[in-house]
Amino acid sequence: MELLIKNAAVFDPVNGINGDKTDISIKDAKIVSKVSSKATVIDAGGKLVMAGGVDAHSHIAGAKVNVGRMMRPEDSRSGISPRTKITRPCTGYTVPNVYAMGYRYAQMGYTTVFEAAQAIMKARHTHEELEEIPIIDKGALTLFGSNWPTMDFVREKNMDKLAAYVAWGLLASRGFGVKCVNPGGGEMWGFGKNVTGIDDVVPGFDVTPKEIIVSLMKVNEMLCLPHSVHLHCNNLGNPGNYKTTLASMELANQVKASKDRQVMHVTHLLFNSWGGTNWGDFESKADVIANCLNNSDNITGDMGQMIFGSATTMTADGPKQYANAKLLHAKWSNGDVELEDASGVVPIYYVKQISVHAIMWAIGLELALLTKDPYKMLLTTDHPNGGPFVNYSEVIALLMSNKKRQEEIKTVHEAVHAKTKLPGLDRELDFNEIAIMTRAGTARVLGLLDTKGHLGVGADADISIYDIKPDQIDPSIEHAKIKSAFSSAAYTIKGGNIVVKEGQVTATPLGRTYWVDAKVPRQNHDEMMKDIVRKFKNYYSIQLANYMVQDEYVSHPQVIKAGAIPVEVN
Amino acid sequence: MTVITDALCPFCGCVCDDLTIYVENNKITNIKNACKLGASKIMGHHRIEAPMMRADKKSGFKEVSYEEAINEAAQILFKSKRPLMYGWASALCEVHKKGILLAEEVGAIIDNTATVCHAPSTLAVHEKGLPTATLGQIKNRSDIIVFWGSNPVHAHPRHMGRYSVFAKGFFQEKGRKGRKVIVVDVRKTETAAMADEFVQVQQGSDYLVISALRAILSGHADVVLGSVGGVPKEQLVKLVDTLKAAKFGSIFFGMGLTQSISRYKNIDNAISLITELNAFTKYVISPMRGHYNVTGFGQVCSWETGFATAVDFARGAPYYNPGETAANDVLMRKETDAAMIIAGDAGAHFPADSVRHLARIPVVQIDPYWNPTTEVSNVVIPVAICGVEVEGTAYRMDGVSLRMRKMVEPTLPTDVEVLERITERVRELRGE
Amino acid sequence: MQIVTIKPRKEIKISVEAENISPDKFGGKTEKDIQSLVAWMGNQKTTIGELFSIKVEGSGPAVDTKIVLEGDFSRVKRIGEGMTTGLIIINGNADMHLGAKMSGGKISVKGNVDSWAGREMKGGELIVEGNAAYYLGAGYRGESCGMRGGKITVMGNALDFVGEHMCGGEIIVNGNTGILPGLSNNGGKIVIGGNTSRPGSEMSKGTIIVNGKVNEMMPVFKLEGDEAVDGVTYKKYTGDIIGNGKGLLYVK
Amino acid sequence: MTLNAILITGRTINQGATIENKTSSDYQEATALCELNSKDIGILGIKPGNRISVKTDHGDVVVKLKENNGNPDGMAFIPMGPWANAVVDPDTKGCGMPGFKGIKARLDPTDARVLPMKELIARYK
Repeated sequence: MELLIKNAAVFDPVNGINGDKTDISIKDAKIVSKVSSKATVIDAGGKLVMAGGVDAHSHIAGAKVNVGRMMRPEDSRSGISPRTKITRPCTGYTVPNVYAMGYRYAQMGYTTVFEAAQAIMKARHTHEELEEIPIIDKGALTLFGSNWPTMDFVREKNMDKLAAYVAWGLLASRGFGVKCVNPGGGEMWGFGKNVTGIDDVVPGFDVTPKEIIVSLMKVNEMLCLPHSVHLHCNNLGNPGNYKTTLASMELANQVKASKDRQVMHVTHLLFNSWGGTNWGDFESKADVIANCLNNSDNITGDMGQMIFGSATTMTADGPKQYANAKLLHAKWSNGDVELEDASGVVPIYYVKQISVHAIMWAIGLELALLTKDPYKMLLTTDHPNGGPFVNYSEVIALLMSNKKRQEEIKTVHEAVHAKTKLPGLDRELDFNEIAIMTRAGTARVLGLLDTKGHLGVGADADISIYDIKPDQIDPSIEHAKIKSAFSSAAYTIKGGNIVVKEGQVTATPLGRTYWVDAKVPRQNHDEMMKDIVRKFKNYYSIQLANYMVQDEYVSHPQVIKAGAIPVEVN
Repeated sequence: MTVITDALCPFCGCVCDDLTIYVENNKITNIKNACKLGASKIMGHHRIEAPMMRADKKSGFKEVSYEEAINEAAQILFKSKRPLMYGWASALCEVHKKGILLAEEVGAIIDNTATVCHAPSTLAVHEKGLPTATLGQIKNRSDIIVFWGSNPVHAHPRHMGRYSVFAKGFFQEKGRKGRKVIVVDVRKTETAAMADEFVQVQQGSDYLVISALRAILSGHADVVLGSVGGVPKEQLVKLVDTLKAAKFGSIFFGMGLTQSISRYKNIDNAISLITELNAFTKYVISPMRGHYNVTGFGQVCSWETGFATAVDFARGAPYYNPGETAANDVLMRKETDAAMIIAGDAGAHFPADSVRHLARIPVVQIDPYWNPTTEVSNVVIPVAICGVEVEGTAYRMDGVSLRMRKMVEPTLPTDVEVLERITERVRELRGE
Repeated sequence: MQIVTIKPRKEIKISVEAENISPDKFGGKTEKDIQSLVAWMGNQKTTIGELFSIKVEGSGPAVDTKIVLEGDFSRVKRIGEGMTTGLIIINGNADMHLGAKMSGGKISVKGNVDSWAGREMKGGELIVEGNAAYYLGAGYRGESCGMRGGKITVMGNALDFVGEHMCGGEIIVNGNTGILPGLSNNGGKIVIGGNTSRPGSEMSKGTIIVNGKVNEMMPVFKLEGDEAVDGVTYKKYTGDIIGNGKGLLYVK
Repeated sequence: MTLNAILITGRTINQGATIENKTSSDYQEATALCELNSKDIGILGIKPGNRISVKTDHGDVVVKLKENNGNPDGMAFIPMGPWANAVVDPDTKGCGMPGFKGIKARLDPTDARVLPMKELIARYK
């Protein structure tokens, strides 16, 4: 199948195209240099064209998301649309059903999304849901931060066995990267406790979060994985936690990246850039965190932007969720996973007139505006913790228009003036920078730049066309038009197929599931497996033979090879 | 002879996965590690051999081809204005996905056996959430275990050995000796007989007893006057102190709470008790799910339709409201004009009024075994046995997803094949 | 003034969803317009005209529209859903979700109503001369707020969960109710003429007055003493004390 | 002599072991029975193994008497199945779950036979 997109106002930061009119040739799911005359032509008519959106952190599939659905029939009934000839029925707003996940991302021009966290023991469930999410390519980050094997090998300072365990864990869970959530805290939540900082010792395992973070970074680079360690810092959601975040980011200097990307990605920084000591003196420290990012070249982050209205917080940070539920008098689900991690799900409603919420909202935007290089601050809402992903266009419009920000600031609690720097920030991001934060940057952070996030020859033919002419619009003034254009793509093309036209889904092919097959020396694997076999014999409640995700659960795999190479430890 | 190790049991919510199955020329000859329930199902029983049909319920069945039976099933569902598709719990998740698609196509209500089992627990989760953990967390850490309105000796025979009371774990090396077991029930069951403490409550008073415990826990013992639900106040106060002293407490609950007066509020109250106990120490609560894959239907139905049970597709989009859209709701109102009963036995497990209505409408049964539902069916389509002859996904009572093994080759079509062919036929009837 | 009389053409056994039977949808409409409004019977999409005979007298906006339902509507759901104004008179029974989410206008029922009558009501008035079933004036599954305003009066009895998750408004049941009236009450007022059981569990605000007998009191209320309300002396309780509830429970 | 009791229904190991074999006599043996404690059996004036009729507002059924001294006074237990469900409360109380526990029942000795499964269900046709 051949396709030719003409007269496209292309923003492709990776290939240095900054809005100039170009043609894009597509043949059999790939971008090529030219096509035959038989190609179907789409005349973009000068409209904005970018690579398909890439989302590096979104809770779209697995046990947590499904607990959210079971807890919130009131959410499921709020986003219902009946089935059509092409689409299955859709439900939900903060926790959509699997079909709505695929359709709604595609309608926004997104074509690749990564589930933010899966425990290995529950990965089969994650993949069952990924298998039913239509259109988008996808993958899942596997939790390692509180796993008993991780902590044992970190204590033994045995990086070979830890690297073997991470490689095996990615195979067992068909995972894409290493996720580290409130390291050590998941284990302590097993008895209702938590770590308070990166130097606390985890009882029964005699390791600290610092050692866990550094060790996981080392083995991540030893294995030359496409993505870096994806870190959810300790102390999330507590006033004054910016100090823990800074101390955690410091650790990035202890390991050198094995590829041309960051060595640490710190996720949903909105929840980890908090100053003050309590809810009374709570304030933003986004500037300090942004400054740290600006001064380092081996760390990236993502916003976790908050959207006012209904949201559902879900995270492996079990202790945080218990505290949240108690604070909010909200319904609370908890999901400890034996030998691996914790999790919690709590609905929340963000209100403009609540000072803490208004400050949180401002922190997310400050992070994006104060971090100079957009490659270092990806656009996410930590869906659905900050808010549902369908609101990305709201975030884009806010970042591109100070006028919109000032209008919004008038409607929120005035604490944003005293407790954040947002009102004084007049930076307005352009289409190029937005393309970095939503495509190029995310693909680079994930280590997928060879095929994703850009429109050069050889890239996957994932393309989105938006109904705005970049040279005839002033995003600062016409921010409403920016918002509506980015919320509903004129065209979304996935793997060379037109899947969305004028915001309507026209085709629902199944995307591929990315996972990483990392090879380690045989004897390291065998040595590590001795420990794993013992743990299954004594402590797991299922047999080892029934633990690993089978092939039947990844029907369209995209396997990325990786493997152990010696890494410089400075 | 082939030997299958680490095989999974397709009977109850424990889904024990350490069975050894011995097979000789496609026959299971011996099983190791299964309890009486698992062994009975895996060793197998008399099966319906071929599809059969009859026009009226009183006459005998006539053997027919799969083609005829499937066509008749499709006709019944296609013509129906208010079809019910019930059962699912003894089938694999792959079957559930086909069932939900077919329910969408014919505008049916789809509901599973949880409607007479743990559906009230789902309603409780809507109100309070569910603070729980995988069974291994309890095995490794729990020092206080409570069975409330649940009788695992009879319903989940290996639960106490593999996951709770007797299981040895990382922080619980001594197993039974390191644990305090409390049973709360209206009668002294065999499970109560082996407990350290048996709290006997009057039938139907669980809601009041739980509220009393919560009042005492929150420092308001003064409002609890005299005994509650037949339990003296002193015993309640002592019980709260015992619970608070745990390092990791876990409460397992069953039909004693879900089927008694106050229904889902019994569980939602127990969940609040657990949440409030977490202010003192670590506590989790976990439902003792009956069928090996009733949990699986709730998971698949939630990610596909946004709701876990009782989903009404009449208007082309999922509508959920137990009390209005659950199987016995519509049967009691005599609204259903056709039903498909698959991998579940409404004839045996529904109240008489519901079965009486099933006896008056066209019923399609898809099941390996002859049972009371067969007695009220018009079209009967026998299928292979999930988890024995067909491999696929099931979800354990604690929500852990597992893949069931194929132990022997099937001799009959699978649920998936039958449902796919019915769906195709419905589309043909609709002229697609 | 516009009067619309509507009557089932034949007995309805499979429940009909008729949220379009509402002054807001009939006001200012011709008979033909009304007949073409959508209704559902089970999974069959049909029209009001197919299922019901319609007679329209006079014309006028929704506020001046009176709909009179003759015959048996006990299998017709969601009548008056979301109505903001106007009047519905039901001379027989009505099925579930009568007047759900109504914010104005009035519904008066001679017979009985099924469950969820007045669900998530914001305003307006619902009067039932017969009995009500479960979840009278209650919320939807998982919502923290059900009825927020308006008034429901039931002359007969009601069953379990009256006013569940009420945040405002008033419910009066002259007869008995089932168990757990005023469950999770967060600011509504419920008056029960007859007997009830387990009232006010998980109450945080609002008032419940019981003039008959309470078969089972929840062990979560603090007896404050006697107090007269409208000239009648009650035992006054506050609770549910577990969540430091500030609800008021008056029992005769 | 009549005994008024509160009926509950639920699983047993034998009911479970025969659940996929409901046409068998084993299933009937396992589920067409009612457990009472010895004191209540005394009130009925008959012995375990004899037959009793169980009547509720919702139906009637004949089952075999079995002794279980775990039951408190006035509590009857019938294993879940078609015999129990002939007399349970169909009302789903607005939540979808019928009343399988806590049903007022009248128990009387009887000579009537226990209907086998097919005949029991045939009553509904």
